[in-house]
Amino acid sequence: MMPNEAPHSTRRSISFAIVGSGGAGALTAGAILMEAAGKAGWYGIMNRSVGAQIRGGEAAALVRLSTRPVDCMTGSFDILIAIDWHNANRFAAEMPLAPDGLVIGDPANGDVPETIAGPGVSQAYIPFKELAGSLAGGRENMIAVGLFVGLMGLPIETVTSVIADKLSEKGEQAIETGCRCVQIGVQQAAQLGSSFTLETPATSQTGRWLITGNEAVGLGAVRGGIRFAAAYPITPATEVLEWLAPALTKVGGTLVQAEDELASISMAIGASFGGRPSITATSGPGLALMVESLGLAAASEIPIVVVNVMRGGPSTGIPTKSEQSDLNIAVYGCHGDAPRIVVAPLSVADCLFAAQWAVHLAEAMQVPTIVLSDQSLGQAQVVVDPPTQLAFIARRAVVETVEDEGYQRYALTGSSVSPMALPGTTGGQYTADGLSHTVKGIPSSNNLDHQSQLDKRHNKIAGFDYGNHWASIEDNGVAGADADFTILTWGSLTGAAREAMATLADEGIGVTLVAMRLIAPLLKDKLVAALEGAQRILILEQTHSGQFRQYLRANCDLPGEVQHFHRAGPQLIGPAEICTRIRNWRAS
Amino acid sequence: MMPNEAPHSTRRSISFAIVGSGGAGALTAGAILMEAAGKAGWYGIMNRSVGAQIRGGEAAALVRLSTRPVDCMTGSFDILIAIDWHNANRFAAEMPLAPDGLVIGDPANGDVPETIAGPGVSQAYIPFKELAGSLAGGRENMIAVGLFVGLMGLPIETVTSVIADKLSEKGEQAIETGCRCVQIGVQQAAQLGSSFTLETPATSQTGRWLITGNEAVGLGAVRGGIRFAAAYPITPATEVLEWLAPALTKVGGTLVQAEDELASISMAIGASFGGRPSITATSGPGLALMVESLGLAAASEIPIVVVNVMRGGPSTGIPTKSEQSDLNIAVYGCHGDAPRIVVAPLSVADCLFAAQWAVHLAEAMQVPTIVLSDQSLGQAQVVVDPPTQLAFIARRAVVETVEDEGYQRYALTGSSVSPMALPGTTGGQYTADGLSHTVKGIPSSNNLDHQSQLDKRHNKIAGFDYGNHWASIEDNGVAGADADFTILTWGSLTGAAREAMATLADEGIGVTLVAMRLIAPLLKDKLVAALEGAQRILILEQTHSGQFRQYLRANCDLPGEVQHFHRAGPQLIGPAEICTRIRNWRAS
Amino acid sequence: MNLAQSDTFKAADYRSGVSPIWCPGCGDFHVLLSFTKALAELGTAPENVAVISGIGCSSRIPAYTNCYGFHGVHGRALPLGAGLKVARPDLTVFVMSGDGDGFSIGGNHFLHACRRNVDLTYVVMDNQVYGMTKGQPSPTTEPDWDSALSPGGTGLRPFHPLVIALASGANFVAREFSGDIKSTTRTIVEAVRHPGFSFVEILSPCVTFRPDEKAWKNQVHVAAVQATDDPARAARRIMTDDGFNTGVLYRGARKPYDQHVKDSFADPAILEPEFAI
Amino acid sequence: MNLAQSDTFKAADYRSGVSPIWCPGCGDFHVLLSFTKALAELGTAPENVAVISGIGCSSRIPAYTNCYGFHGVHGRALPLGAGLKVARPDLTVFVMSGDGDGFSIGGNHFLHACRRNVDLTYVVMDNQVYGMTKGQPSPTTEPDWDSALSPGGTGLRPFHPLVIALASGANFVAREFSGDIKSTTRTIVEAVRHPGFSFVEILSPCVTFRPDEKAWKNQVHVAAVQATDDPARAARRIMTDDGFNTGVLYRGARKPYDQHVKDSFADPAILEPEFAI
Ligand SMILES: Cc1ncc(C[n+]2csc(CCOP(=O)(O)OP(=O)(O)O)c2C)c(N)n1
Ligand SMILES: Cc1ncc(C[n+]2csc(CCOP(=O)(O)OP(=O)(O)O)c2C)c(N)n1
Ligand code: SF4
Ligand code: SF4
Ligand SMILES: [Mg+2]
Ligand SMILES: [Mg+2]
Repeated sequence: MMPNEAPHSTRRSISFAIVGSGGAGALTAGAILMEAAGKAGWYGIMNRSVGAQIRGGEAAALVRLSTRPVDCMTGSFDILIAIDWHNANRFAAEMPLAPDGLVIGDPANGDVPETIAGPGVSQAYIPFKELAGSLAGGRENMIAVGLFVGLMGLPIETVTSVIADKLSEKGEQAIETGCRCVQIGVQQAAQLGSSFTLETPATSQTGRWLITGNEAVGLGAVRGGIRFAAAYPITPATEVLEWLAPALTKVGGTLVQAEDELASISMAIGASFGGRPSITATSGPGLALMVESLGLAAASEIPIVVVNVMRGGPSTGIPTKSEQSDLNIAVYGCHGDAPRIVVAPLSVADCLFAAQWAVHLAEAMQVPTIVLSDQSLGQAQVVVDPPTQLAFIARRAVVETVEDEGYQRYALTGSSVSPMALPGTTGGQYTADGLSHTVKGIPSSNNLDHQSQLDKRHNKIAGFDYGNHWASIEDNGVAGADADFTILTWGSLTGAAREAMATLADEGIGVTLVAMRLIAPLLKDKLVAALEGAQRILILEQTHSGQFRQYLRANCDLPGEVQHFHRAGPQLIGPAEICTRIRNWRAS
Repeated sequence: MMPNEAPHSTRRSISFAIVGSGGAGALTAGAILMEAAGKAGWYGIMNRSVGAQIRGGEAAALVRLSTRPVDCMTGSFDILIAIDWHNANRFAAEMPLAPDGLVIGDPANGDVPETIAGPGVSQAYIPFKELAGSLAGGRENMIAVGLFVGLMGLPIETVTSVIADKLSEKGEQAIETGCRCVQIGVQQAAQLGSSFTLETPATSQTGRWLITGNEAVGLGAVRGGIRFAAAYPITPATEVLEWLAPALTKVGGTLVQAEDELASISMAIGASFGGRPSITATSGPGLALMVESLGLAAASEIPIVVVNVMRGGPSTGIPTKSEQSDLNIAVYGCHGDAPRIVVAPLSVADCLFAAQWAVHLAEAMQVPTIVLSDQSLGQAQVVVDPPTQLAFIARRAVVETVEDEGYQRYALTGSSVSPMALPGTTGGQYTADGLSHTVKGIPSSNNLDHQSQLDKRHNKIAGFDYGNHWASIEDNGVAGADADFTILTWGSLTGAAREAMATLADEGIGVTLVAMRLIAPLLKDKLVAALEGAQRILILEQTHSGQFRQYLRANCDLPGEVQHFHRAGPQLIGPAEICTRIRNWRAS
Repeated sequence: MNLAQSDTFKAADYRSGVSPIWCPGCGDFHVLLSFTKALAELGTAPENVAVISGIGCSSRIPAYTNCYGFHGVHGRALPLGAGLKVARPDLTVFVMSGDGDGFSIGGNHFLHACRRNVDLTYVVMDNQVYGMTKGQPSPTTEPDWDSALSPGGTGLRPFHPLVIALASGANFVAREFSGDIKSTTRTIVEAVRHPGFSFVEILSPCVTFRPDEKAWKNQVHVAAVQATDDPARAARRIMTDDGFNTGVLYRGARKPYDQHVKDSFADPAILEPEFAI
Repeated sequence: MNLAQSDTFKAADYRSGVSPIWCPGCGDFHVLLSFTKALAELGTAPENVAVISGIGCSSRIPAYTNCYGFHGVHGRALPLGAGLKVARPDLTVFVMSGDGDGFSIGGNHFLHACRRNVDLTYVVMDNQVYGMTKGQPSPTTEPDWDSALSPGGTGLRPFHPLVIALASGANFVAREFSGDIKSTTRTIVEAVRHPGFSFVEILSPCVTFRPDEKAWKNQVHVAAVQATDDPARAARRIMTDDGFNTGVLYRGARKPYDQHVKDSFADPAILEPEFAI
């Protein structure tokens, strides 16, 4: 069944996947297409999926291009090109084809596996291997690039220039061969015909950015004022650290590689005690090791930022896949009452905002702050408009000079934030302490000292003005009686919720979104106000036990009817499922 | 104002304190009185309070004797004897005197400090130093013992025999001098007269036990089947470990001293993997270090028991004082969804029950189990009736023989508990893993494997039959319309609640108690049933932020009106305060 | 499969059906081979062997064996193994992990395991890199090895596992190269037979992130001097070696840890008299 | 109190008004004295000195000084101090803790601090016991020391801090006795002046839980041989010493860690071009 005669209409968004075994270059192909599309004026998002093999296993690039900014995949794919079928079954579950989708294989590799070819899905065969073999140094993945270029109607010059750039180190010959392969692919596509042409982007505006969530966290942190990082690598957070290492050196800061997470968080606390805004990044197992010192930072009131890029849990779990199940440990995971800030980015691009805001909050309140990103944000790459400059910069209350002997490091002030003396300040000497202490920091087991310092640490957070950044509150433009659904979610599921809302808008179903960026403290009054009048609230989260729902419930009553859509990773809750939920609810 | 002419009525319960600076022997005096009273048929409880000084600082023994079993101090003291007044102010806050109380000082040390002598409190002066000095080797604390013996009417022969026992190593002379001092004290008491005579105990039954909460935890654990312990000392949990060390050796087990808590919990997991029921004990900072491996135990389904004796937090906090603020980390402190069991003893004596039950639960469900004791239980010593034998013993489902190659370590069974193959069992070989895994334990990032194993780990706990041990549900015998208060609490505050209920019963105020022993999982249905019809619920907890209340709220709705009485340590919520709360509520 | 019936075992009897996630050419394949050969030579039934690991490419090894295995968390393999051996002295216990797992996050347990001298064998597959997390410097990495996390190199003096083992009291210390199956097999056998804590460092190339390590096969050489039982002498010798000496370097005679859980237990009632008054 | 005005400082200028919780006679009083004397000799203003510690009796020392202090959590003093020094190279940084804090729970950071060679001075008050938790064996405790937690003794070989320091790459290694104020003061001064990571172990008796250690004052003796700059030689010497040699045992010349935070910063905008397409 060749899609030769398919009607030639354009699409606002196309999702495609390219898969192959190790070394086949599927990921490179995806990267070339993303960058070219971005240069040519489209937006995009790309995820990678790799097998258990450290190297040499199967790999897939999952790409979505659109005329408008996109925050998530759609959940199904329009086109899938397989350079080979190794581990097709694993991919089948991860990348279902749309009902009118197209799958392309190499006839040399046999038929499209049944798990992949669903009903209604078109199939086509292109002899990648043979075609690549026809050129010295020819590569199958480049033929695939050409196929996509042809099918979607990307401008070939842009693709060529990206290839020239990417292969510049490999020399003229490699570039030429690459471009030839692309041309061959384009020709093949022309023979197939296409119902997958992308709409022309509104403006052919230049200057877009190509950035991953982990890089965006790093940049946001440095913009916010971070100058010291301590590192212990862990999937899927390592890229935050690897990006920060040279970046900090460039701006005059530094990154230290620590022996473990106990050391990395301690180094960050030490550096921050010295007055330098400090960060570390980790994932669940590392965060678990950090909670003791997180409590120290809370008690001694030393600001630090800990980025936690969540993966499947518990324990070692599924290191390469996403989940939102570190909410509990982030919010509750200290012994004693140790209030802290927890901030979650709402999209890949929002990673920058969230991280920069986190630095600002940590420093303003002298409190440990956790950025709860996850694998689906951190390791995804997007084409976005360049982010604007934000006003959030580290502004810590410090004492400049001390006149008398009365300096109180932990003074009880109106804001409950006490100006900090940095080492080197004459007369400001004090000892930071995790023991219960007096206003001067002197150890005390006195009842009133304990109470008043606990109050202080609670109040400085509870009384802070978080502006309207605590959540993103959005509607889908459908007015009137139908606007009776509210999606209440947090972090990375925001993209799927937005996508679902757009779809439901087309059906005339009004949906309001409350996507929480500030997880702790939970601003109960603001949340209740935002939900006022909500009839039906759908809570969305990617955890097995429903941690987010429990956390909300612990703090406030939700109005109206509440449904709860939650599940563990690795299968992300997608826009289509959300739509189905809401449609069914509406019908019930 | 000498209490010479006070009416000579007896009391069911007397609380007293004896204070002195380091070396004064206040703690020894308290211990002698406790043991003697216990031998003579009374019940009792004793706490210690020491200053910040490691040694040589002020110390106080806080004792309560009664004709009935007692689970807590009353909150105020009938008699206070001060060998000296060092740091009187600190003690003033900790040991307020009852309105008709008596304070006795040494005239050589000056007047009773104002902070101690409240209105209505009687004062008396005894020249301890001078009297002790009149005997070679005479000790002031022994004079104080004699005073108490005289005032309360303890049988002097019992006291003498306890002294003979305690000083047996110091020789005949020391014993004789000690007894002489006691006699002098008794004579002094006679001159004072007394309104503090203890009621004669109902039976002069012998065979009572003298035991601390930390020892009771140890004994309960060994009775439950624990044969391996790993140790890293920390206040106030060290005594659990120090008791276990020789005890385990005696029964054929062993205790290993580890280099840190990361090692201690790991050793316990390793030993349990080998089939030996295993334990470790710690306090907040140590538990914080253990949460990563707690998650491993949850994911790999290896039973272990972790005793956490809570102290003031966060961070190093107040190591020697009690608080209930590790509830959050115990319940929520793992990355990912890692369900576990959390059990809290309801009294010093219940430490044995809770620990033994914890071993049973851990082993039956192959799940990490936390015993949440606290300093006020662990370091208190009680005189109690010998505990009965309990049926809870470690009974782990193991496979004895494996016939084919199909052994599934993580098989999905009806109970969701999978029989474990212990090393040495032919054909049962498998690899325990913290990675998401298949039923055979093979690493898998497959969606369905992840989900089904998460379900299993949730279900085995949710579906278990905890009998009626999940809580102690009690009333105070007041029937009818007035029985409209319910106290909902957990762990160590149970004693104060019971005491308050007894007082309120005398006033005709009916109170029901729901004291939760099983903290996680929260048996929502049972709790809701227990609270059915409750009009006014008073939630009691010793935390600053109200962790217990939040936890309840996260899981279920409470009926009726709810009030919440909570505060951080170190000042424990006492029976009198609870009574006041309830009386005021009733009056409002 | 009732292996206890057979008298002798072949290396293959110690392999499970699980296929390794290792990259083709990874040195750890050789370690697995030597390890199973050593087990065959020792003749211990697979069910009486436990293989305990942490996290890393190397730490995946337990599942590839047909022994009891525990793939624990990162850095904690040694205390897992010690707890097991103390509780079950009848088992032959191996702890196997990598240079990151063992010397970075797990460094403290290494120190104290050497001191404690529990009778088990610790095999570290040293590839001088964090393989699993895609190529960061480990404690044994050379100071000038360039990587994303440490551009231009860490500048730090490499950690010297053998010296630390000696200084901390390990009872048996050896270095092997994964490519030398015969010698590695023999040394593992010897390590198991030697009482107390035996440490075997195996240089095991990471072909993916340290392709330069393929050259190791030309650099390693059998230790020029005989093993000694004097730790000070062994330390001095190793401190000045080139990092490529192989063979057994030290055999000590310290008494192994001897406080084990027994097989039969007394009634806990014997503990009660102390509480009676 | 604007001390920066004065030219010289007396030891007393480095003392705070907080009174120690230490038992009368505790060796740590002497350490505090030597420490403040050393600071006076160094002449660094108190506000430019930071004293970082963990948890234990010994770790209480920061609050007793008039310097900036950090009383952190148990075992993490070294990374706290390293983070501070890397972020604020202008400060004189001391890390001061005990044998439990430093060698038991903190052992891994000790290894890696020696390797990393950040320019700070690490003082361990070794009393061969956990004082704060009332008398359990520490890694440096003799194997036969009886205690509640290890009845009859641990039976374990004591940890040898100086050897481990040498084996891990510390740049300056010394042992002192707290009772010898003069020598301890001099060695602390020298340790600070020596570049890189300097380690000073001070034998400091715990009079309460180890009253036997009062005899140390008769046992210590100045090192019989001169300090060396050859770690292998130093290691051999120390491995066979009696534990009571005092003085500077090793002075190394390794380059200290040199990646510090600067005083002035570039605009982060310079990082943005890499993202533009
Ligand atoms: C607590 C924790 N921190 C970090 C990680 C991430 N991590 C997994 S393996 C590894 C390094 C492994 O290096 P090595 O032990 O040398 O093993 P190799 O992969 O080189 O064989 C790291 C840092 C983790 N799993 N857990
Ligand atoms: C994580 C953690 N574990 C255990 C403790 C309990 N603890 C406090 S101090 C200490 C030992 C201190 O020994 P050392 O460092 O030798 O100091 P010393 O008191 O002997 O000077 C321990 C185990 C703690 N505070 N935190
Ligand atoms: S990354 Fe390196 S260590 Fe890991 S499997 Fe591949 S070659 Fe082996
Ligand atoms: S317990 Fe020992 S170390 Fe601690 S203060 Fe007392 S004498 Fe010093
Ligand atoms: Mg490695
Ligand atoms: Mg000590």
